Amino acid sequence: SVEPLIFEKGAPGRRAATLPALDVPAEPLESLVPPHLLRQEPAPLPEVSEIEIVRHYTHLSQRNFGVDTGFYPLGSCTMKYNPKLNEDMAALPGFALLHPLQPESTVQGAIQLQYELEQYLAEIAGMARVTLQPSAGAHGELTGLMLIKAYHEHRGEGHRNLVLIPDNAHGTNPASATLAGYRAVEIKTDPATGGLDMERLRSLLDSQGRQVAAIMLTNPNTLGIFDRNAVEIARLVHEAGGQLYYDGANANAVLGITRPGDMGFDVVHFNLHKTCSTPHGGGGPGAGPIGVKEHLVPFLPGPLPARDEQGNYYWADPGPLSIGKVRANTGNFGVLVRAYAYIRTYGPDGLLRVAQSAILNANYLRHELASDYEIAFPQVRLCQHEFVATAQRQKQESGVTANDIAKRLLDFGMYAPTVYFPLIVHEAMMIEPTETETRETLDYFIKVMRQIAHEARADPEVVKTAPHTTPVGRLDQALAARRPNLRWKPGQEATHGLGQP
Amino acid sequence: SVEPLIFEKGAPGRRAATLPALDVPAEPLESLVPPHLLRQEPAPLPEVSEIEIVRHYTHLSQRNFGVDTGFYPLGSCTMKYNPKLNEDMAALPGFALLHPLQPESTVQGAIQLQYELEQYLAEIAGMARVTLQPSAGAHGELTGLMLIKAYHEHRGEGHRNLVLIPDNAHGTNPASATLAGYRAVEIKTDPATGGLDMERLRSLLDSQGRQVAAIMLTNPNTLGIFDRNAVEIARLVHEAGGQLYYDGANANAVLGITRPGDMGFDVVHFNLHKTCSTPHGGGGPGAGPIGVKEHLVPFLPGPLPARDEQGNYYWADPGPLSIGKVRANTGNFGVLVRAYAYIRTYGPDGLLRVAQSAILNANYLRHELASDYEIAFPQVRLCQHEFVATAQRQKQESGVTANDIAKRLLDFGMYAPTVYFPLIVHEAMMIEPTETETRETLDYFIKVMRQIAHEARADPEVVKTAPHTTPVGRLDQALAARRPNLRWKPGQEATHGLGQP
Amino acid sequence: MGYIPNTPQEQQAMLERLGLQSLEDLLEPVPEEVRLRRPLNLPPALAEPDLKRLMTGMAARNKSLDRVISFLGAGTYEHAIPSVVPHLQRRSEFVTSYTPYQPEVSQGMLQAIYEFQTMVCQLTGLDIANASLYDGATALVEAVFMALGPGGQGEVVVSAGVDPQYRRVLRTYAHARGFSVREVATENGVTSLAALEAAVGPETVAVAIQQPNFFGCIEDVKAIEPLVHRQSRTVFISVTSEPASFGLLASPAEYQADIAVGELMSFGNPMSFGGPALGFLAARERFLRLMPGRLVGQTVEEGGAKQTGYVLTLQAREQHIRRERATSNICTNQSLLAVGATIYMAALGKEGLRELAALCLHKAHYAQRQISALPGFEPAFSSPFFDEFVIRLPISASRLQEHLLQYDIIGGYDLGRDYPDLADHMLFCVTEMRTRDDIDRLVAALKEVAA
Amino acid sequence: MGYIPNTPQEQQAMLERLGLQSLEDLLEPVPEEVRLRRPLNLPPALAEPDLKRLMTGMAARNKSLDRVISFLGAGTYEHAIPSVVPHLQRRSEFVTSYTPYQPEVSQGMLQAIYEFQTMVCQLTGLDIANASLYDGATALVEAVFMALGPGGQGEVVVSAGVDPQYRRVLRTYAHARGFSVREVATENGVTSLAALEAAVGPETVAVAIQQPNFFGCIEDVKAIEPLVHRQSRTVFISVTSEPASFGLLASPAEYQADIAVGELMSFGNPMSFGGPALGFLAARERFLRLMPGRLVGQTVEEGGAKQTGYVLTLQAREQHIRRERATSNICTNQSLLAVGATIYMAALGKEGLRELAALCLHKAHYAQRQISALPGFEPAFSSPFFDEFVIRLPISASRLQEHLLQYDIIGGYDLGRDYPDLADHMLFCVTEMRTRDDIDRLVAALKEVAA
Repeated sequence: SVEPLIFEKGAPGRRAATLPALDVPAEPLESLVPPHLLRQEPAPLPEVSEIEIVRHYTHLSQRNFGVDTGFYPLGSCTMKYNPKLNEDMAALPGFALLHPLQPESTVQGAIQLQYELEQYLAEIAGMARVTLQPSAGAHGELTGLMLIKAYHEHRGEGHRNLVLIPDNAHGTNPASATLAGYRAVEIKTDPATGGLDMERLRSLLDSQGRQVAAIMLTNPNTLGIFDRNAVEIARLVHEAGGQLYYDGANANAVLGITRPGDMGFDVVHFNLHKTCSTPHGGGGPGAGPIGVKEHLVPFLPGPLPARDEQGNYYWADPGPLSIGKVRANTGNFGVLVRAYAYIRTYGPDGLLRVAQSAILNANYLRHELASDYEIAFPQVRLCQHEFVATAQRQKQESGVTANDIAKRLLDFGMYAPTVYFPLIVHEAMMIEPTETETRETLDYFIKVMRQIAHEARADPEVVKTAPHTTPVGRLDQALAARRPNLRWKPGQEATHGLGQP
Repeated sequence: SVEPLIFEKGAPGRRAATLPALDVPAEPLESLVPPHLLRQEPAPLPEVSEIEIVRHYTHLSQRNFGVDTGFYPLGSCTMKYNPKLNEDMAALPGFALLHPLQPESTVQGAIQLQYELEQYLAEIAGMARVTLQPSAGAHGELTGLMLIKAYHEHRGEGHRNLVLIPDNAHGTNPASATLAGYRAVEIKTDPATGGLDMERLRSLLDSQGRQVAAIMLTNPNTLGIFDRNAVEIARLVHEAGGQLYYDGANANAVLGITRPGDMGFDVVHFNLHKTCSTPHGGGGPGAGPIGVKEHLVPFLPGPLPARDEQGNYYWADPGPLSIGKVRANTGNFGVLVRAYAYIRTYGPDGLLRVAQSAILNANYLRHELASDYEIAFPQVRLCQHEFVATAQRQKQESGVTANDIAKRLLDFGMYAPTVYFPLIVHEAMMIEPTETETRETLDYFIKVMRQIAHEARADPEVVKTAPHTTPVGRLDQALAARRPNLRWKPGQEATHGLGQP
Repeated sequence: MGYIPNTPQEQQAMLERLGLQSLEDLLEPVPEEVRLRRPLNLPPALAEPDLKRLMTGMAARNKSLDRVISFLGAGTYEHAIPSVVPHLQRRSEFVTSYTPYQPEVSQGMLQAIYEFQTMVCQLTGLDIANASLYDGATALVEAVFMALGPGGQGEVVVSAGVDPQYRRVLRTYAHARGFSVREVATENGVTSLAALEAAVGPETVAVAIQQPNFFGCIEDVKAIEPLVHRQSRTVFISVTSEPASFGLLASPAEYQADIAVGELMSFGNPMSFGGPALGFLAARERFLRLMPGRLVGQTVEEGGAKQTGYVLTLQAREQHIRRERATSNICTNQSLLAVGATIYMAALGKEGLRELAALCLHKAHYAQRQISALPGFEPAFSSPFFDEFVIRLPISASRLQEHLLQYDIIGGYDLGRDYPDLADHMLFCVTEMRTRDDIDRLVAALKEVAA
Repeated sequence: MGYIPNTPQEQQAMLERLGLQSLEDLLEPVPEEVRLRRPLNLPPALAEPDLKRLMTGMAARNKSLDRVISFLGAGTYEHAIPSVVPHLQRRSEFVTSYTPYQPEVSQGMLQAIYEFQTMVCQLTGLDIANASLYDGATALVEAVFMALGPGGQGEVVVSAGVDPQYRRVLRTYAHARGFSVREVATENGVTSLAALEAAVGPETVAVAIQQPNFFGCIEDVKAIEPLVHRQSRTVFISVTSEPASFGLLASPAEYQADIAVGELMSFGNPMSFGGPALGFLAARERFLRLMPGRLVGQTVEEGGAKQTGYVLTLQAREQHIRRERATSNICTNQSLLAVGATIYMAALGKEGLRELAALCLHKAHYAQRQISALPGFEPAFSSPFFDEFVIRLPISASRLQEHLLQYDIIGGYDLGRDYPDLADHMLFCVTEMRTRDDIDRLVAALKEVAA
């Protein structure tokens, strides 16, 4: 069954929200606002009652899959359990009902929380200082590159215009480089190790080292492989005068095990909505704090939380070298509160255990799926928190693709892995179980994946036409792009199907 | 798909909730508790992790239908929209986190709320005073009968041992009479009017009037018919020395239109979880305050909220004639907070509009369904907030029963009417739409009911085997009663079906 | 207006369909003589933001337990509610559903209640449990009705160690229904075995003992049981209002109770000024047909699939079927609280329950030792206790309470309100929610009034 | 431990299946030289009740807006959030889902975003809108990128009436990406038409004007528009941080804006110290292929049923497909806040939006009249305003703020922080949340410092 759009519900004059009565004298509108600046056509928002709203969005929620619904092995997205406790903390009126411009004396707890969270993240990353301002991972990347740019310019090396990026990097890396005014240069993966092609790196640095502003690395990378050359890469790039950027999307694998700072990185971003379990909210909000080494601290955006000798917290100006600001106010505070709760819940031993358990779960799945699916870089004995399986065997044998397998998984009450990524692996299925799944769930996933492999041989149509049990079947993506319909308009053909109003 | 029991999940040593660390010295257990009074076998509660709990109860919720899911025309249950605002008010720490025995100075707002709510309910009912203590409608009935008993005893008429109850009364009425130490005497419905059989009442009062303690009436009654003889009934019963009890289950029909007190009743109970929109919670909690006329006030259970001359609120002792207490503490406060919010949201005009709209919606459905279904007491031109349709025509024509129709409705995303009640109507379907449904929803219900009537003629099997789209099909009720399995036990056959852990 | 969706225009169209002119026409069946021809005398309607302002203000006039340190127990206990509980319990599919009369679309609630029934059996060790009752006090009454049987008469013996409110409720019901209640005194904070022995006779249909009792003391239920069961038909009812005690103390089954009742509100539900509460009732198998209230049973589909499902069962006991011969008149119960308690108990788990009990026990004993060391503050009893204890005060309980309130501390319960011989005695409760620092602050405040 | 379900025993069994001995063995791929051979220097783990105590305490150190009367706006507005909004927005199926890459099980979020895109178009009058951006400031930056086009260069003209924070963010991005920003002064609180006319030239790729502007003043956008569009390729970007104004003021489409951006957080989402916020971006159809971020489109099933469904579409614009040539690098956006705003706007509805705007307007004007009547307090500008206004103070803004805090009042924003020539000027905001009594209390407190 379908759910009509909210615009297809209601009737003229219906209303849900009530507003306070006007308790002050009202002057004629025209005496307050010049008539030519008044709105001619009211915004045609829906006219619906409260019960219609409640049923509509309840129905929509029931047509959506989340971590609370089931297993979500979406590679590189770290879809771990989102603690309810952290939701409650963020919803406390003392946190949720704060205006960003309140006098500092009235927001001591809020600044303190951010002051302490910065310190925790700096310790976890092995960095000197952290800014909590960026709103998401990509925003952190861009901010980090801006810092690097400011640093080079300050040193009179503003000519550096290249950012080296491995071919297995997240799509945000090259896009961030462009937005920061850089040119992205791709470096291939070494087919032997799954790590960076060191030959290529050396030759690039030899030929264009003076142009290189930075290299952006994810370690473990999107193949789930830890690049053992990290320290050597750092040495080479630093020697060439470049900076090292650590994409923290995969930080769930390194908590308490190793630190980007110790590997030689100069900048790192966190995805708190991944590593620190803040919920992804169907696409956001997230938070992408970045940590930096001492030499980059003067360039950080401001303001920064600080504490004076009396123990009072305040917002400190970042100084004259600061790049400025990358968003209004100071960050996605509501997300930061959740991350703070997360770190305090686990403590040092717990965070280490998080990473170890995530790695164990990934290796367990990789080990058990290897009989039915090809594994990318099988020569690497142990993966980190994720790994890449492929549908290459199935594709060859019966034409069943990674996408088909993804769709078929939905029929079993699970979400799908990230498919066709990283781009360098054909028919890739990038699988990240996270530490919060039970062994039973992992075993169920293995069982279903084996069953699908069996179906691909015995009855490939059932896989190719999947999903079969979802609220809608496969949707026509091509049509959506060819004839974009991005908004409802009056007179638009009604959503069809018999549905309860 | 099925959802396994929580006992079938988890593993030894798993755990969700964490408790504070022990921060005081601990003496050996045996030195504090005599060993023979210590537990030998720990309670074998589940051993499950938090993510398992979250998914399990999320899945269970998804297998449950509520007002937020769709139309719930369950007669006499007044399943109206439950405002989210009222939920938020009840959850305020200043209301939710109060110990019932706190010093009065620390709970002024809570006592004030109850003091005011009492006054509102007394005004709505036309009564002198209200007690908020009863926890549900049936509890209110019993409390009311206890008051009547105490009243008669106080007047030296403790011999009165009969309670007159119409044959269309809720099942709780006779059961409450029994618990109050009375004998229930049934009075038939007048087939001409749908009201009480006045002849029978008169003859009963003639023959056994001196034994009659009270009559319990629902007006409008469970046929949705307003008994026009209410005042006459009151006169007759009062003349015989009896008291009049008003079952408020159907009070949604009378708000601001008429008042039980004005009709001559001495006691009335409210079902706040019906009339005042507090959610029913899958079976409770509710609240069943009762209002009484002046002569019954001395017998009310205590304590009662009161206010002194300085405007301070306190708990007043009920005096020596009080029946005592009918539950611990002072009532279902959390439910009362919601009811308070409800009454303050609507105000006097709004409450009248609630009743009028509920009556309109019921009459609209009754009118539109009359072409396909027999209506009980069709000679009554207008029903009140509910009415009784029947499947008698369908039963005769094709063997399709009220129960079949109820099950078939579930396939269309709606709940079923109350079936086989009142007992005096064969194949009864008691339909109460409430005021909070849109015309579109009513029209959809009409359309589906007509379609089912059509199916009953054209394809009765589809109705007789319904439901077809629900998480489970019709369940074997007889087996459940014949071989009661009321709890899980270790070793019990596992819930079968492939389900995600 | 409010939550009525249809506009006056739409209502007019519907009225026309009925051949009517106005809403007033609909009211024709109500005789003019009883029509209320004036607006109800109620405050005017409030918009949502205005109502929130009003009620938030009223709430702020209460010193809620997030703003004070409380040592109140006496039947209502402060236990931590893990965040998962309200998040799941408040799922609107649970909250906005009715009693699950249509099981095919109510499996969620039915299965949750089946799990609740199982957990109550696990706590008490008994065979069967129902879907909930209003509260502990009315659960005790229902247990007595079970012991009496339909139309049965006799006497119920109740220890003075049972919560005074429970006893008051029992007496209220006893008067109406017609049975007698005899109370047995306590000695050193526990039921006097001699008095009990003297009280139990052939007419005794049931004996009710609270464990731990109202004073927090641990009854020697192993010694009490033979005195009860000496009369072979006497039903031994155990009452528990502090369910944390199930983590350490012998279960009702272990001490041969026949029926166990009590209060489970503190497991996962806010105390909400004492209500809604959550009465539970468990019993031995033989009481099955006498059980009050809802029972959920497991069954299978009628058709071929035979998938497992859950239904309300044995409804022939209930008021809507058996009417005046029902085992109880209860209809609406406390289902949503039962769901909360179920989630809570799942979260706490087997080991957590034991840990909870140990925390309460040790913290209460620490507090008792510290308070007892103050001059003028003396333990009233030497019997073993769980997480409550009685202290004789050097000043009146009400004066002490006032003193403590200055420090945003709420002391214990004033026992003089119920036990005249225990004037100037206070019942202190210490659960896992009180930190050592909380206790030390109480002790420091008490010290100021120490003799 | 924490939220890791598997016990050490279970993990051991899984390790054995891998032929490993211990968790440590799993870490073999990480070279010893970079291993952290000490515990992280972090506070130890806390149990849930202890963490709640700690964080509730930190929250209590903040004077949240339920405890004070605030007249702060300046980009972040206090509007009532109807209870339905969080109840529905926080449904865990929405909260715990990822970007809807698998549409078949993500129809709920996709449809809600499609509704959001539609409502943003309804507010602004423009043709298309995206699924959200981080906040109003970065939305302005993204609009400028659209105007520049891929690799494009040029100058952006921005009014000094645009939020200073937005301008600071724009300059930060401008420096990195490489384009220039020219600011145009205001006069009597609104953009100087003469200065604007002088600033716009052939190299001007875009002009950004805020409506109502940072001072709360209503710009004469009808007079500004021809000055912008005199250069046929110059893009007119309108910025709105107070969306209540859409209820009364001419829509961006009505004054011929090409792109409209701004902040919608205050529609249904708590202000949460300024984040997460909710940037919106709407544009004319011709900008479709230049749009940043997610776009949800309506389509139908592939199979025969052709049921309606929703998908992420036109992804060829985005970073994960087009990489370095993407229109933006945004990936994670603010979807859940968009859901909140969607529910809010549905609840408010067509008439409600107008009513909201009128309430804000009238209450702000009442406050402005009352304050202006006090000696020493003078309106800084005579331009028309919406729900914020600037007052010249008789004492410094910081001293006034301290004075007001005694009464649990937070005054307006100190404009001297951003505009040196407006030292001792305060920007007061009055929304529907302030009652007349609130305003009168402010005025009474101000009176005490009046000249």
